[in-house]
Amino acid sequence: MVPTLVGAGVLCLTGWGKVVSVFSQAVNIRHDQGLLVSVVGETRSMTFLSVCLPALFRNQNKGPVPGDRVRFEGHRLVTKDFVVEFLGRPTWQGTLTRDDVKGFHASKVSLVKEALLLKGRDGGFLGLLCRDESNNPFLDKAMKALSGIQSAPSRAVRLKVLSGLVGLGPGSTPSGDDFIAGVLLGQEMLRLLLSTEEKAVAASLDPMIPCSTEKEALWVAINRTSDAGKTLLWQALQGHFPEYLIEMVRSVSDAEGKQEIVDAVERAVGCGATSGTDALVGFVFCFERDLYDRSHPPPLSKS
Amino acid sequence: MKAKIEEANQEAVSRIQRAKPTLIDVSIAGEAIPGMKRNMILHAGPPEPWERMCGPMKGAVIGGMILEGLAKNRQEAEALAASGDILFEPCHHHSSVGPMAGVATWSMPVWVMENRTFGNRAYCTLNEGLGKVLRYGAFSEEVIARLRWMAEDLAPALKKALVRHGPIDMKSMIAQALQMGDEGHNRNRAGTSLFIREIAPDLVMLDESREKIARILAFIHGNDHFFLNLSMPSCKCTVDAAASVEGSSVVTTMARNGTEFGIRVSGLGDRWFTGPAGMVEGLYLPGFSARDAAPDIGDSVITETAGIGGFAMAAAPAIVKFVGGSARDAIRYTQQMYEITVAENDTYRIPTLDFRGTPTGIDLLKVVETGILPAINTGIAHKEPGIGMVGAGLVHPPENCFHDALEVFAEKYGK
Amino acid sequence: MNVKKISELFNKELVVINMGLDSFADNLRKEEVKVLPMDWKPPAGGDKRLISLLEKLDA
Amino acid sequence: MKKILVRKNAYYDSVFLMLATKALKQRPGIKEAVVAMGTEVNLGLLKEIGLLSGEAESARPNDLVIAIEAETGEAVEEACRIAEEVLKKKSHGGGGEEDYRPVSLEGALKILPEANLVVISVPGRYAAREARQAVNKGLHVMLFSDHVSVEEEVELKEMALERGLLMMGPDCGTAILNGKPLCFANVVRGGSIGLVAASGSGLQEVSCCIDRMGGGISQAIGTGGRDLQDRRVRGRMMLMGIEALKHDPETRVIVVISKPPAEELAAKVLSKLKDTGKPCVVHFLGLKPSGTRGSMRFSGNMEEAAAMAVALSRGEEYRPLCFSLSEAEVSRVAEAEVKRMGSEQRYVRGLFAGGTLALEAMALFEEEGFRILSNVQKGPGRALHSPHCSESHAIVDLGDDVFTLGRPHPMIDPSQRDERIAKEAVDPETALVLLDVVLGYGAHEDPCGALAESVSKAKGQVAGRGGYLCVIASITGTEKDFQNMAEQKKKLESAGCLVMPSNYQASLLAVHVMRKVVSR
Repeated sequence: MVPTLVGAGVLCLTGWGKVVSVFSQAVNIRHDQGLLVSVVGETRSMTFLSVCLPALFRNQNKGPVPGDRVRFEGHRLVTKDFVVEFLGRPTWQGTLTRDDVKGFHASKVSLVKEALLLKGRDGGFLGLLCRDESNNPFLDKAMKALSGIQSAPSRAVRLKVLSGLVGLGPGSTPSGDDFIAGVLLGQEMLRLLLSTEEKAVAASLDPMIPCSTEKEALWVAINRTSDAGKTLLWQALQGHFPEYLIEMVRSVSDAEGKQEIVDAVERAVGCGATSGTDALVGFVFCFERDLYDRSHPPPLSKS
Repeated sequence: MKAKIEEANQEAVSRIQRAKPTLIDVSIAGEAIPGMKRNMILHAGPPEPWERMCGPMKGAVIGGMILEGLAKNRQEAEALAASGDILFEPCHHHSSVGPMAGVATWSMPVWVMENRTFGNRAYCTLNEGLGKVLRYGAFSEEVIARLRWMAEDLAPALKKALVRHGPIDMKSMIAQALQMGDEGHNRNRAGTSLFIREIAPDLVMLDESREKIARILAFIHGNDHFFLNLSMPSCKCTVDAAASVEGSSVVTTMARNGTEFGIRVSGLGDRWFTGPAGMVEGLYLPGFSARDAAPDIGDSVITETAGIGGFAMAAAPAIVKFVGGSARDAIRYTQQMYEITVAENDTYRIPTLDFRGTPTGIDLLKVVETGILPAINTGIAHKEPGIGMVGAGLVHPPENCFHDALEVFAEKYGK
Repeated sequence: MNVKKISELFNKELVVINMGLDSFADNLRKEEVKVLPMDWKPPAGGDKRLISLLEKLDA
Repeated sequence: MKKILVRKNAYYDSVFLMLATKALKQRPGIKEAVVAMGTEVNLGLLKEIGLLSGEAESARPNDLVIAIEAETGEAVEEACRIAEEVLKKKSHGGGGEEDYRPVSLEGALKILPEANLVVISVPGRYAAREARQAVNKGLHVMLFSDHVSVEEEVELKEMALERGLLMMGPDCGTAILNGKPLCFANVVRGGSIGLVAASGSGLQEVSCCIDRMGGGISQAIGTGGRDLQDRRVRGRMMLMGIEALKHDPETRVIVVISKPPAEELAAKVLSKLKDTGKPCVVHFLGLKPSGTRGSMRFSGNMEEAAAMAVALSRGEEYRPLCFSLSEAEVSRVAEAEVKRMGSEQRYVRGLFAGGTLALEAMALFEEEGFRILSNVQKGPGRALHSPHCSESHAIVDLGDDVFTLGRPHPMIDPSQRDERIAKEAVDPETALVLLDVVLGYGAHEDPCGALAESVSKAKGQVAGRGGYLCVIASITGTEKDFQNMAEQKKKLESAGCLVMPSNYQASLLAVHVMRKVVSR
């Protein structure tokens, strides 16, 4: 079978995996290294570790079942029923470019926050923005964990504090992981909005290596969460984000008016159970608490 | 041909089964190790010239020279190492093994292990403990000082105690350790305790100050890996007995020098087949990550070669967390190894597999046929000298050493 | 023509190793046959050269 | 009251997990309900709020942890029951629990040393090698894989012969050993009739007919299609199979099914049968029966082979019988079918999933002087110009490579045949569609469901043109097959399809109808 899109991360994988779950529009394969590769039906569910293969979902009664073995051969993926060839297929990075964010400025963050409070789903970390959700032990724990972050001396320390959230919360991707992914997304945007030499530095780094040494604590921590969470963070730490977040950033950047932002947020919130919400909370959190190192010039001067 | 190979493999494995590793003495490398010279430095893995050595190994070599008084400091040591006046040779070429950098020099104390069935011997230095230690490339004052103390106090005392006690049957001690949750490579807590229990009565009877004895016991007790340097030479003199069996495809050496992973095959004599040393998949100590890791290094993989270590993972569920797995995964690793081995060990047994023998005698042909590579438990060294252990986990040899070995094996024995 | 082994088989319970399609193993289980499904992989990863070497030694 | 459940290696959809949580929290008397992955922090949290206990402490990041606190024990139990239920319903659990699956045959034998048969369905270019290893280890082999070279087949069967082992295949789709159906096979009654067949669907048809007639099977050995056809293979497994049945005390009657082999090979087979000393039935597809020779009977069709065998197994006299209905009945039915057809409707179109069944139908029609075009016929004036497009009287084997290349076999996936039926319905000259349906393991779980739909569609379409489409089918299967014979039959009949008990009878009825069609 021929995919319409191939997440570039999949091309780096070799070895064996096993189908662990099958849904109407996604098949999750657990690579032996503990990363989840998803074969998905729609572009909007793409990630750095997904393959978009609509053909697979046209006929429900055929197709893989949990337990099936899958071989990753870099240029292709082989199951007992079919082969997916990647050669010559368009790849998908899930990275942000300067263009994606040029329309972005500080005032939009507060609009995103408003929209989020309006449309967001509770059960996860939404309460971090508004303290009116009760009976959510995860939330209380997250607040405690984050309380120290303001006083933290350096970004490294702040990220270490964050790493305490890895694996915390409900869902197959614990809320904490989504939240951190959101924070990292915010940082990535700030990086792009910042001075050019920093871009040069970032570009000079091998994409498979964490972009900044301050992220060590997180790299260590990702072994402590579920495969789904690990997979999300593994990508985010390398500057790759799920399509729905990329799409959110683009629409917010391009947005002319408030309504467009509300729509963009609503679309993102629709993703997963609380995943979309928690990621956006992290995103807003990143700007509000300015996790970004203060030594940099303030990035959000209105242009 | 097949029949011949199988016969040869049975012979090789039966030698491994019949081996009786026994601790008979504590001596000095220069006196005990065959072919040892004052200007010779033994290192882990396949042959490796100074220029190519990885950070930790260079550090250990420097430390070794300082310890021997061959050099006063790093600069002198590096100059001397590059001068060509120092002979670098693999431990394996001198019936020896060494963990991590595996550096052994003339005056270092060594365990003397004898295979009572075949009479061959194996040697290994004493374990220094964790943190800043020579085998991880550290050569600071404290490291040298500790090595001096080990040579002056620890080793002589152990030697005397061993004389009082008499030879120690390591095979049954290792077998016991496996019953107690060790696998003899990454977990040696039980073995270390067993050794203390064995030697303590004779140690305390020595005509030495209480403080000295206490420090010795405390030192051993404080280092779960103390037993590793006993299990390694035990395994070394065990598999050496199976080396050079004409027609056998059993792997009798696996070792890494931090740059290359090398294997030797019984039927192919002393020839090394090497490939790039891999990176270890595993858990990192807080504050460290894959970026700090040096490539796979050390002779400790001799344990897997002899059928324990990663092959006995099912015996040590406690350490599966290193490889991010459950107790079931541990069992799975061992079950996989049965597919690439010739026999099941008649002494080393695994409680969780209702005392099935550990997979023993890696068969080159089966490895290539199944594509299953030996599973190796191992520690992870920091890529910079002197920082020490940053984690532990699981690693596999590079496929190509087995492929290359098969080429030669088929060349030699294929009809 | 010696068929002793086949006669033995006819008088024993089938005990099957299934190499390939898992559904065959599942069906046999439904019929209460003792069956072990393999996680079959191409020998030597399908590398023709290596396979030929193994064959050479297999003779 | 508190309780904790742990699901090992659980991979659930988060939305589903959220719903589960809500479902639990809404229950009366529930104080707290946490559904989360067993990560360190989550476990730590559960500990803090005093919900952690027992096995949950050892949970891992990929385990699902459900912690429930309620006022009463009942409430807790109730909640747990619901949780269990919900999770079971949608258990996509990754197979962390399953036993170790060995990679190599040797590894498998270490785990299951008592194994005596290996079923091989790996890609053709590896199949021979694996089969060789199995034989070398003294194991009987069923080789389902095809695309194995004739040279390799000969070598494998030679090896098996030397060691006295079964080498069923390559390309052996079905067998029944010790009453256990292998690969594509039906669940049939045990008994005293032994089969050796070089044809998969042939073996299935005959064994099912035997079952229907109250007889039973001792052993049914497949040889693979080439065994008697290729001069190089020289019927090695056929002869060995016969020998094996000769020595099997359970087997009192032997049935051989195959396409007609070359003369000298046929002679070999017959003499082999002769020296078994057991009553035998021979069916060489498409050959007219030459009656009885000593202990040997020759059947003209597969149902007859079954009937002869059953009679012999009971020591009864075989009474030829071509229809389960009376002659009168048959012609009345045929009459009724033809009456409503349009004048331009004049061709039979056979759409088969089973190759042997197609051949049987073809032979029957040709006996009656119909010239049949087919994708499996060779030679000018016999082969269809395009297998995908019927013309004149045509019988198509949809199991042929041209159709199955890159698509599942029609026995597994009926959709292909549905399309073809629609195509035939468009052709104004189509008078009759003849079908086979094969049940049993390996076959589609509800073959007639889809088929019935497309049949009634087709009939409707033809009726719309003021014509009438006659559809006749047979079902190869038994009551014990998991698809449920009775229901399958009902589905077809409710679509206005005439369902006959065997492929022979279906074909024969078709012949009767077509005779009337052409004699209009």
